[in-house]
Amino acid sequence: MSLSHYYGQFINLLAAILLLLSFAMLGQRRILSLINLFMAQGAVLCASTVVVALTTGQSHLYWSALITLVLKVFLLPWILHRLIRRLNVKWDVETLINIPTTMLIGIVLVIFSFNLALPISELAGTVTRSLLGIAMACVLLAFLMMITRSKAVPQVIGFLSMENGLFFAATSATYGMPMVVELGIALDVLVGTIILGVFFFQIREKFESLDIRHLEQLKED
Amino acid sequence: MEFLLVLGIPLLGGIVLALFGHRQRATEVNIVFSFLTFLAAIALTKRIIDGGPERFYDEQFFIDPFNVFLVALTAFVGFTTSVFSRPYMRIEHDHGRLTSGRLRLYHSMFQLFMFTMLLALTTNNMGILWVAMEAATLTTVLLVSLYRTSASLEAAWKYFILCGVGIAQALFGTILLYFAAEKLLGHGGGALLWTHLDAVKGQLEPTVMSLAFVFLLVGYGTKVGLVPLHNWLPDAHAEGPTPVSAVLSGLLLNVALYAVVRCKVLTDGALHSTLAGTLMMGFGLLSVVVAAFFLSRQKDIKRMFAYSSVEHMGIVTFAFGMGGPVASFGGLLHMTVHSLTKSAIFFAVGHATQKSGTQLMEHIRGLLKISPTIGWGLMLGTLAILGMPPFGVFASEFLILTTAMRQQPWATPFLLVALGVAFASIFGKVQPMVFGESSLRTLPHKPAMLPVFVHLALVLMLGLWIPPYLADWYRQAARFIG
Amino acid sequence: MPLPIPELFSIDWPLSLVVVWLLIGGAGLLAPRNLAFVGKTLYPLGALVGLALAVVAFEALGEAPQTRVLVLGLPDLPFHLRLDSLSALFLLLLGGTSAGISIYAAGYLRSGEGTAPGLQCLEYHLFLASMALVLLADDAYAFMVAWESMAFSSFFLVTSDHRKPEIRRAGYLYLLIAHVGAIGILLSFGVLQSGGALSASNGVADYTFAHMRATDHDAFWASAAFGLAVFGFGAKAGLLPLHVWLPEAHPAAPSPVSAMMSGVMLKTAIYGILRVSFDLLHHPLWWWGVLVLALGLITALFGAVFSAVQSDMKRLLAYSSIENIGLLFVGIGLALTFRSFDMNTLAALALTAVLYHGLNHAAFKSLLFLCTGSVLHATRERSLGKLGGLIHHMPWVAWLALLGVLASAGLPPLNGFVSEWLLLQAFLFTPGLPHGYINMLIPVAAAAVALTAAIAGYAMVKFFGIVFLGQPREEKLTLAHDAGILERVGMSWLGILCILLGLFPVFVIDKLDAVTRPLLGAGLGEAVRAQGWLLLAPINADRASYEPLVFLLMIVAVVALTFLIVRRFWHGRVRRGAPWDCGFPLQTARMQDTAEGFGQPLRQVFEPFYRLTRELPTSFDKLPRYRMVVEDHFWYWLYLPVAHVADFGSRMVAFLQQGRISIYLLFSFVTLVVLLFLVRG
Amino acid sequence: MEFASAILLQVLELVLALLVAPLLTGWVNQCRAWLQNRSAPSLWLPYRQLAKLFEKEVVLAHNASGLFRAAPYFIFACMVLASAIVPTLSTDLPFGPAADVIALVGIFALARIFIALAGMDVGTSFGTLGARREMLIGFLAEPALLMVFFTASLISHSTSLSTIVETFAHREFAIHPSLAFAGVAFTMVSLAENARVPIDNPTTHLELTMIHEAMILEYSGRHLALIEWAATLKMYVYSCLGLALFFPWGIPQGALLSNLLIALPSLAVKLGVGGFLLAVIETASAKMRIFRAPEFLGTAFMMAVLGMLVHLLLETGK
Repeated sequence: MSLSHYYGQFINLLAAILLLLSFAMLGQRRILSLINLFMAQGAVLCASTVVVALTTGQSHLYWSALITLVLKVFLLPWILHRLIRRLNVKWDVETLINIPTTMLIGIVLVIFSFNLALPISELAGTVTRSLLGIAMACVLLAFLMMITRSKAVPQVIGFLSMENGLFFAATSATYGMPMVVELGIALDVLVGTIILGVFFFQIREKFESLDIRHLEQLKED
Repeated sequence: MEFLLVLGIPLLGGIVLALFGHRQRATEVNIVFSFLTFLAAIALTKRIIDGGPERFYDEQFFIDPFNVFLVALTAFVGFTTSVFSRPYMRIEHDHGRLTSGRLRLYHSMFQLFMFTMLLALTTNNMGILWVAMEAATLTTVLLVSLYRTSASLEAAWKYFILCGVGIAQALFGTILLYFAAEKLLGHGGGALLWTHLDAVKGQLEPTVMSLAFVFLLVGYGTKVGLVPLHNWLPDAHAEGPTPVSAVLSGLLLNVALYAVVRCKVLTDGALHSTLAGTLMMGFGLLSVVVAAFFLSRQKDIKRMFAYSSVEHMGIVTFAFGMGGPVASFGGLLHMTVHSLTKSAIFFAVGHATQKSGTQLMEHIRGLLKISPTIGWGLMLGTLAILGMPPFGVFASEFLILTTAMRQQPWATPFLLVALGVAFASIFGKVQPMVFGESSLRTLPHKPAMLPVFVHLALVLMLGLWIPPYLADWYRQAARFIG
Repeated sequence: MPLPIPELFSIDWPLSLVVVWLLIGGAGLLAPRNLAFVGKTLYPLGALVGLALAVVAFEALGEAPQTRVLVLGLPDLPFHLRLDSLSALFLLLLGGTSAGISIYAAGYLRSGEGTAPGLQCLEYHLFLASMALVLLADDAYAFMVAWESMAFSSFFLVTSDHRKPEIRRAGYLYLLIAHVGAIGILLSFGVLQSGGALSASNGVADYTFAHMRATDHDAFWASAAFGLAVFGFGAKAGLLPLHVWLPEAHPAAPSPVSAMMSGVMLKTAIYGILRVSFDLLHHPLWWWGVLVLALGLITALFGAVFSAVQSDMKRLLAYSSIENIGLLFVGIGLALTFRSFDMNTLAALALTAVLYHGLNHAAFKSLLFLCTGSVLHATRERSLGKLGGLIHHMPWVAWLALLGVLASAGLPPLNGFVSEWLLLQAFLFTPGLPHGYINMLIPVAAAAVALTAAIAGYAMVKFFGIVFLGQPREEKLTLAHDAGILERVGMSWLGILCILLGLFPVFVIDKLDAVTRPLLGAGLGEAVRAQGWLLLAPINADRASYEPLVFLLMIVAVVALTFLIVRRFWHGRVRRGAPWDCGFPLQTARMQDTAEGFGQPLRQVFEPFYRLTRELPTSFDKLPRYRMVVEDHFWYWLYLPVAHVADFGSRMVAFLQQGRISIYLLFSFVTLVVLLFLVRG
Repeated sequence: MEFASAILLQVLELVLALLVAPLLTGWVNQCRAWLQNRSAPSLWLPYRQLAKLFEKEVVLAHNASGLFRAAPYFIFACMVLASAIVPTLSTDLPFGPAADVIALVGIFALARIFIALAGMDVGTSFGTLGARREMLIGFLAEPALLMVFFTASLISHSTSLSTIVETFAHREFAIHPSLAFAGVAFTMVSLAENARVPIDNPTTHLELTMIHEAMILEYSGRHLALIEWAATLKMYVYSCLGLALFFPWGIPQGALLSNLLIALPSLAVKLGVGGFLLAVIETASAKMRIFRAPEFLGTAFMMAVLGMLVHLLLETGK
């Protein structure tokens, strides 16, 4: 049993935690907790990147880990915290579908994505065997969360959580994308979040609420 | 050198205008930058005409027959749009709908948007392609909400979220692509280079590739505006400033479709089946039919033409899905003429809405009387987009429809119905706007109708005569699109 | 070195004449508001070009087909042009008719009505040029380009006076149906060029007609191509149930344009259907013929029945055009049926009737539309109920209209009769068909044709009698003036054509032989030539014969003789007096029979054909009012349901766009999941 | 020689038609009077009437146009032409090829249209009313007549009257049930076309249901004379047509003057009997309401079509 075997198990553990966090977010009603969960996800992501970097010895993955740490564990949660404080957002989150149903759908999704990823996992001979399935599940769960939330901030957190899933896929499942791509992705996420922040203020200014149900005027009648 | 300029000028323009875009002369500066970009694109095109396809900077960028004309087209429409936006934005400013600060935002973002699109077109790296596409979304989100009305904010929000989520799927697809490629091309930068991927596409793992393609199709397809992923499109087109609608419809959709087609080529090579093509045909057909039925409900003129863009993107997607040299040729031609025509229409629409002070079609009447050039521009543009020969849109629809009749006869009734419904809807609404009496006064300012007629003249030319090198590119591109 | 001048029958001539037309049109833009320049220079020039086109087309009849390839077009598909006898015949029709109409238009043009004259000149000549190109085109793309250019240039002409909502509506309907029909034609070409072989063509598309001719089609795909062609060309021709645009667009257009559309444009659709079914497709199936025949019959009967009850003179003529188109389709159906049983001589007889009737209809219907134009200018009135007695104020127009009316009613010795005569002769041969039911049903169809012709006569009497005879129904009509000199020239030209076509059928049929022979391998030329130029006997003299010239001379002789004898033996005294008033001296001109009144017996007989809305006054009405609206059932049976279905569809798709972003995300999500599910393993 | 005698026969036939036509009308009137127990007018009354009308001056309405004045000559010419085509004395007529049965229907239609237009010309209520009704009768009678001819043409494989008569009279004798239908249809059409009871009443001038007389109400003098003469000619032509189609025996083939010895007496007998039968029909039936006329003629039309179908079913041997 080599060290890499433990690394592999460790990554699998991290992946499981990631999935768990995704579920937790799906079931979470409070915004602050959501942000915290998101932060935790970022931390797990960072850890998994570091482990992969250790396993494979690819130095640029350390940079990725660093970016993740800065961006997803510190910067984005900080921005989000600031936002909800500045905007005085209500703490409770309303969902469009009730939580147990959502969870049930979530479980189906996880099974579905494992099923999808199964043939692929068999192809990959590395430590990252089943990670793709988990990453996909994370993405789909985040997607589900976006669908079920009726306020802007949780939706955005869902969006960012989806990015986390993607990032996890990018780093862990494939041992990291080329650096330039990762930098680009990071930049986009950052700019996106800033723009979102701008938006929140504008929406808030116009509608005096961040409830996206106000944003249903443009439609076919 | 030319290549560097093509990407560098708009980037520089974005920065410069971010600093000085609020000045009085910023509109002209915008034109100058766009013009320079256009010149650079011309030079690049000339170089390609003379020397054939090229790769730049360690193969990170490449120009091949498929993207060269899109680069030229993008630069050209960008330039004409900037010409159009000069009087348009001036008037918006004079009417107090925009402040100088927002004009600065507009100009800067316009240039950056051009940059991202040119980047997306020229990059050889599928990852960078994704980055550029995402950046294109980000730059335009703020343009859509430029007026800061509640409607425009809503549109921008939807645009941002839906395209953001969509593009995230595309990223997942890209990761899967990388996952499949790294086994063959090794770990590192080369594994995402399209040219390298293309070289080994036959050996890519089919299971992974099919999943990857689904994610990529859903992802980039959202930006193309394929039904049922199109929901952001009409809102964003209708609520943003008209020059933005013009470039969104005329350019962004093309670029997104370009990305889809690049992915399709790889998938086809890996799968040895028609899966990708079938999916694209399905989406294309659905888009054509659904969009056609949407058209008849529209009250807002820009919204209507936005749905028309969905319809036309559906046609192109269908064509590429069908494949074969003729259909792909038709698809490429349709991309070109659709951008030219649709942007021309939006220019005309922009002036028309400014003249009548509303986007509601029932209040726009008698354009021919208020301003014959706007009226004729809108009328001819509409006829062109509806596939009236001798405009180029007809040429491409001709190729696509006849090929469909040969290869996929089951699809033709749908196309027939959709085209008929689209014609009835759009023409029935445009005709009373152009014709008839109007109580409106003639406004003092002169519209910039030159871009409209230049575009329409080009479309007319493409319907009757396609320059040999362009035809050659189309043919070559059609060959590898398959 | 002198320029080599091509032979008169060369394809270069029509081609250059088309270019000249385009140039004339372009010249109109130089001075769009200069009426004198446009009217007195450009239109007469256009008429000359038309005449020249007629001459070169006439020369080209019977010559070997010639082809040209232009630089224009798609990269692998430059415009192919071809001049064969079929094209030449229709070019002759176009040139000859347009010469008269253009000269008329030169005099008809007035300023201040809608589109500027120069722009109208461009549209008009573009219309002419595109029709010529339709006839010359030898590949699907060139054909479609010309075809649709024809549609939209005529659309702009129709909507010249676009300030009026009903004209806009008419134009809209017209262009919509034209466009949908064009898509049908396009798809038909799509089938033709592939020959139904889905994979065999290995991706190489060849859209030339030469390729289509060379391709073999199995029965299913040939039928598909034929069906689509009938749909597409039928939409243009006004075949039931796609006819609804016709009675709207013709009245809306300026009269020379109505004349052009009715006289020539409808014939391009006939040309198209002939081209597809006799040239591009090799062997028709028998049921194609029966189908076309049935459609044609219904159309003809419908058109006739409706034209008799119209109260707008141009609508009346428009419905009459529908009727004539129906007759043309009847002939085509007959020719197809004969052809499918390889009875080529009889097919040639039916086809000759079709071609002949095409020429005739172009002449007399254009003439009639031009007459309505003059009436419209003189009186500003289109409604039959407000006209009357114009023969006293505009004798030129009236007598020329009488000529057109007689020709249109299919009366000997004018041209309309000859072609109907040929058609009926063709019917009399159907018992020879080796098919048990058709040969019995088709003579019954002959009865319907006869009925149609008779009703057409009714409508024509109504048209002429109400407009030109009787007393003026309105005061202002007494101020009406006759047509100007240019208008007279144009109308007289068409009138002379009507007479010549009627009196010299042998020459015409001899020329038509050149058209039918390449298509069917048979013609009537030899048979008619054998009898000499006086006697028309298409098969043999025992079977059937007709001598229009003798016919005319006999009538003229009897009239002259009678006149002389009466004068010689009795006297020529005339006393003018008031007409007999039935003992009721308060009669006014308004008490004459109205247009509605004249149509009333027919309305009663054919009641199920119409959708009638009637408002009768009661005896207590302060302002008694009688109102009568005759509508087309097809609106309610076909068009409105289609519109409702479309509306329903759009209501359904609206559910896709309800504004809620979560739902949008759900769409995206479901799409993703479904697709993943589909591609999974 | 043959040709010369053919020309002579043709002229003879024409002259005979012109002269005998009023007599036929007179004969019918006389028979009718007998049948109705009235004292009959003179057989020569129609001639006297024509002579009287030619003498009288023409009174024209103020707004009568040239068409109004030309129409009588034209109508008369049409009827003369028709009578020149129908074989009465010989089947070999020089004018025969000028018009076949379809053209003959065309001639009748031409005359009808002129008389209808003339009726509308002055613009009185009666004239237009008559014209309208005339056209109503016409559009149903014409196709019916054409279908009668078609039945005959299908049997004889020709639309030329001469050939038809030759086939019926001189080729092998065959019974054609279809001709029975055609004969009934033809009789009905003839009644309508010649303004006879039950469709129209030729003896009245002022009745709300009249057709022919209403149209020509404004005519007087020589114009009226020509129209009346044309009307008698029309009846003569119809009678001869009926005789030629259904009782063709006695019409000789070839243009020999000696044939007249058979032709003239047989024609006289046939016309006499025919005229009498017409009178019988007119006496036995009552005048119909004008809107029953389409039904009557529709029946005729159906009968004619039925005749054609019967021929195709029973007589073509399929």
